[in-house]
Amino acid sequence: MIEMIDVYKSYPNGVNALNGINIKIEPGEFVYIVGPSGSGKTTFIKMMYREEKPTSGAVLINGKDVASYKNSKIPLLRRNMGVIFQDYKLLTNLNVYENVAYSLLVTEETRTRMKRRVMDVLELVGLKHKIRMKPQELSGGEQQRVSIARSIVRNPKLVIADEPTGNLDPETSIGILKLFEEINALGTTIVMATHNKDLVNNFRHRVIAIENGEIVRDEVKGEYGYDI
Amino acid sequence: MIEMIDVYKSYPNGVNALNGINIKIEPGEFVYIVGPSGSGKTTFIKMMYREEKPTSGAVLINGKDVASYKNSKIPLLRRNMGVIFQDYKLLTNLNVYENVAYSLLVTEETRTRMKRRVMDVLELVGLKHKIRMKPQELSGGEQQRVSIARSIVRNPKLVIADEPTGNLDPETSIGILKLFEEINALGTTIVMATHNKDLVNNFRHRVIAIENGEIVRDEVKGEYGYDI
Amino acid sequence: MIFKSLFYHFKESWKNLFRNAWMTFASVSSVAMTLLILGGFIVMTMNLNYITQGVENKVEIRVHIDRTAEKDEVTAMRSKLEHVKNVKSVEFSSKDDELELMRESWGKNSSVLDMFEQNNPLHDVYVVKLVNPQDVEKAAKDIESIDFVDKLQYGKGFVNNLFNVTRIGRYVGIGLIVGLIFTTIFLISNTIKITIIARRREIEIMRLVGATNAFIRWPFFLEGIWLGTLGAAIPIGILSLAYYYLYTNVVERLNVQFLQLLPPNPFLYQLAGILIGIGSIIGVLASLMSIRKFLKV
Amino acid sequence: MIFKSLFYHFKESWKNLFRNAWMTFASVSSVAMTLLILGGFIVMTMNLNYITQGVENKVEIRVHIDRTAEKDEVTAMRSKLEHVKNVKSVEFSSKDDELELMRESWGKNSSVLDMFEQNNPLHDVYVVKLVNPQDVEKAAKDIESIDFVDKLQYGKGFVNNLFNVTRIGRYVGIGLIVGLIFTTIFLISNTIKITIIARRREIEIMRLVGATNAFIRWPFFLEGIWLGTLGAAIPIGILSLAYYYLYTNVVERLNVQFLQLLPPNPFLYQLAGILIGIGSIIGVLASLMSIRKFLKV
Ligand SMILES: Nc1ncnc2c1ncn2[C@@H]1O[C@H](COP(=O)(O)OP(=O)(O)OP(=O)(O)O)[C@@H](O)[C@H]1O
Ligand SMILES: Nc1ncnc2c1ncn2[C@@H]1O[C@H](COP(=O)(O)OP(=O)(O)OP(=O)(O)O)[C@@H](O)[C@H]1O
Ligand SMILES: [Mg+2]
Ligand SMILES: [Mg+2]
Repeated sequence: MIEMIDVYKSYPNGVNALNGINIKIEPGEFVYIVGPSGSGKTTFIKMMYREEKPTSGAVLINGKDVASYKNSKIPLLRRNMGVIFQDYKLLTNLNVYENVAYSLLVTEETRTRMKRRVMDVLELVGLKHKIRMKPQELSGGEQQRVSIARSIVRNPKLVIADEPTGNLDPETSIGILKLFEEINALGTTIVMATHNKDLVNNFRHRVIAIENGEIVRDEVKGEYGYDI
Repeated sequence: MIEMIDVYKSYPNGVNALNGINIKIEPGEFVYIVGPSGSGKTTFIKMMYREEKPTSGAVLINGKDVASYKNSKIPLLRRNMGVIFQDYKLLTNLNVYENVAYSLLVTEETRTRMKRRVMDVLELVGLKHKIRMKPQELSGGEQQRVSIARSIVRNPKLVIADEPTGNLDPETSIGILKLFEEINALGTTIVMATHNKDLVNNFRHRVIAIENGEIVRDEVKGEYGYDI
Repeated sequence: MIFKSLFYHFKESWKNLFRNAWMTFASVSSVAMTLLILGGFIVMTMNLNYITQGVENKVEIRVHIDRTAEKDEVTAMRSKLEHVKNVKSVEFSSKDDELELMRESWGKNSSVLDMFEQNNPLHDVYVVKLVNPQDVEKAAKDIESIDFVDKLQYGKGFVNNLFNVTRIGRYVGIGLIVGLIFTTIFLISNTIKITIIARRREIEIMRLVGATNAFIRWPFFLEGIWLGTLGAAIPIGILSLAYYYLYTNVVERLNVQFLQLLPPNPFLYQLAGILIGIGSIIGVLASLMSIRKFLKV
Repeated sequence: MIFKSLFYHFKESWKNLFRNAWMTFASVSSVAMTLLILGGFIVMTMNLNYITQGVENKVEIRVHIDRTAEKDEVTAMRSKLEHVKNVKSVEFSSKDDELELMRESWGKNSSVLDMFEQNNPLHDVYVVKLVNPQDVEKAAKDIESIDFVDKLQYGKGFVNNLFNVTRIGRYVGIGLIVGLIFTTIFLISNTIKITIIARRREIEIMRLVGATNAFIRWPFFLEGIWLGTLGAAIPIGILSLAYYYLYTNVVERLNVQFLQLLPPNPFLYQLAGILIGIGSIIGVLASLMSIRKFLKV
């Protein structure tokens, strides 16, 4: 599903965020990306949905190099995945319902099916009672859950989650992780960057550790690792 | 130092975020605020620096009701505290150094002392090498650390931290917590809302648990509690 | 595919006007102000032009016919006049007609003219109108050489000066209108651009969750139309009312001979068309152009 | 306390112009455009006013003195003329002076006048100027009744019409300038307000980290000044160059008798003052007014 070949990424300010990444993630896998703050996890993730292009190397999604996508075709790439951004990226003009529904609107879903689906995922993340509120009226964790709901509403084949539980209490975090495991069991690939040691250690999956833009560890059913 | 008497807070949209809070925090204390997502922790914190006014009840900081502050005097209240916001609130126009220095500038600190102090705190959070970068060029955790640096640069008597480690790896989180303990040892009061069970359980301090806007637990040297 | 969600875009663009209420107010009022200036200027220039034409058409050479001329000589004179270059029309006005005219223009004092009833001291006159009134001097020279011309009456130097001024005025007016149109376009698009730049984050997020450029553009496109038309409606209203009032009341009272305004009926509709056109087209172009740079994330 | 960080604010406000480069460009160019229109209009109206005054001052009644008048009768006539209401000045012009004048105005054809050298057929003339040229008709009537007045020369109906038009024109011009100034103020403040609203988050954060309102205001205050003055500098440059060119070249060539422009020297400086004043004051007011609503967090 995802393949990176010799991927390097330097930002315009000279930071080398990725230094030769080679990785292959098969369809249906559940992968944690771990590593210290600033090690390149978010950059790694941005490669997949083509927010950033690699400086060199190739990023293949379903066998197709994302760098080869024309600007106008990028949305089509992104429609096949659901992304939970580290900073949520909610539309402040829209309320909770509309934020989640927007993902379906862009694919021209019919209205009735859309409504049911949006209410379902909002129920899953426990926000069904707040559909009329704007993001600014939500707590940090609630915003994060809207972002999670939006990422899964399209039933994507790939969910990319960047620190999806940073503002959630352990109980809710576990709920979200179980949700991910459920959709993973239905065949969805999950790539999740996280600092949450408890989650990684209690729900064992493949663990890829990045440090200074390099993969330093790649374990099936791994542990969080960084013990202190 | 901080006293809340029968504090209620209803947001304009009808949400009752705080339902009768009574609490007293003495100078020099270290207090964790815990509780599920959306329980009212951030609202509780916003009361202290007067981003929100209580709907009823009194919030006393150093014996003075914050609601009584005239609009033009609020900045003076805020200068005596350092706040780490859940969403960082960095100035996107300014670079890392300037963001931290801004807190000192507003108090008309002299330039040379300012420079030394800013570099010192940036060193403490491990960002000395990124002083020229804009917030947008930083990883999530790096932004959070800039926000932490800004909150302590003024040597405030009170540090209020809202989920300060949500985007930090465990090692960095522990570093930040040790930093807080150090300045707490020097007499600074620390109030920290957090979901980080490991931190709360390993660095024991007073724990106040909030659920549905009410205080359900208040323990000296408490535990995170919510076991699953 | 696009039409399926057209209703959504429609609703969305309309909602956005209220969501960003202050921005909307600022844009619409700026558009309205600039179009008001432009519209006012168009009204002024077109009317000045009309007035000038009126004055030009009033330019006539009154050819006094020598009293000694016989009837057939007078007739011959007419055909000679008609053959002078630049002459548009020649009309005969007998000395009795002339007396009548004088009587009219003297109004209530005209009774003193009664004594001339029997012995009219005036001349018969040929009233000559010109194709190109600005060349009155040349035509006059040609006419003077015709037999039995007693005297010519027309506004000499002053008319000339007036023509010079109106010619300059016309060029300046056209120049200013063209300049103003560009300025208006620039100002409107600037305002709309700024409001959209303020929403760049929004556009970036839309791209990131898989919206195509076309899908993102639609609400902005429609918003541009609303802003433009709303902004045009205000000056159209103001200008129409003001012009109608001016036309029906003020001008009549002032009673200045050659101050005649364009009749409101086709004119105000044309004006409305121009302003709505500029407003909405620019609104649309400005919003499309300014979101373009955010559509590459 | 404020002055300690004045240098910081200075630097900061200047940096902000570059940080928000696009917004700066949009604001400055909008300010420039509106001030260009306003400035152009001021130039036009003030010159039209000047020209009109010129025309008005040229209004004179030429009183032809009866050839039979004796020397002392002519002298007596002068004092009578001077006592007529509304008369500003009376000047004598002998028939030889008149011939000379005629010679001048005929230019190269003036040699035909040589035959009059010995036997001048013209009249001596009193040239009467009026305090209030618009009441020329009334003064003429009064003068006609004086002894030894042979004939009066002055532009009758046309002058009257011209005065009506210029009077209206002057009111309209002043009205338009006042209107334009308000429009300009409105447009400029709108533009600056939008750019600041786009930065509301920034202002809120500043308040949250303990900046006083005064501290926050300073950079915005200075930014307003920069935007205003930069925006004014451009139209001042354009208008000055254009006006100077017009004044020195075009007008001379056109050689239209009564088209005289205000001399650039004090005029352009006054214009620059007005534009910079409006630009910067409005820039400042607009930024201060628009941050006010964000200063209550
Ligand atoms: N847009 C950008 N421009 C320039 N540099 C950037 C940008 N984004 C990230 N960086 C730099 O690239 C490096 C990797 O950043 P990245 O966001 O990938 O880290 P991360 O592993 O996600 O960290 P965290 O756990 O704190 O979110 C960091 O040093 C950061 O400063
Ligand atoms: N500005 C606001 N306007 C309206 N409602 C709000 C606002 N801020 C918070 N709320 C509501 O108040 C309740 C408490 O929110 P608060 O942010 O205090 O929760 P929290 O304990 O900080 O949660 P988290 O752990 O997710 O950050 C939530 O139900 C939220 O929806
Ligand atoms: Mg990251
Ligand atoms: Mg919170």
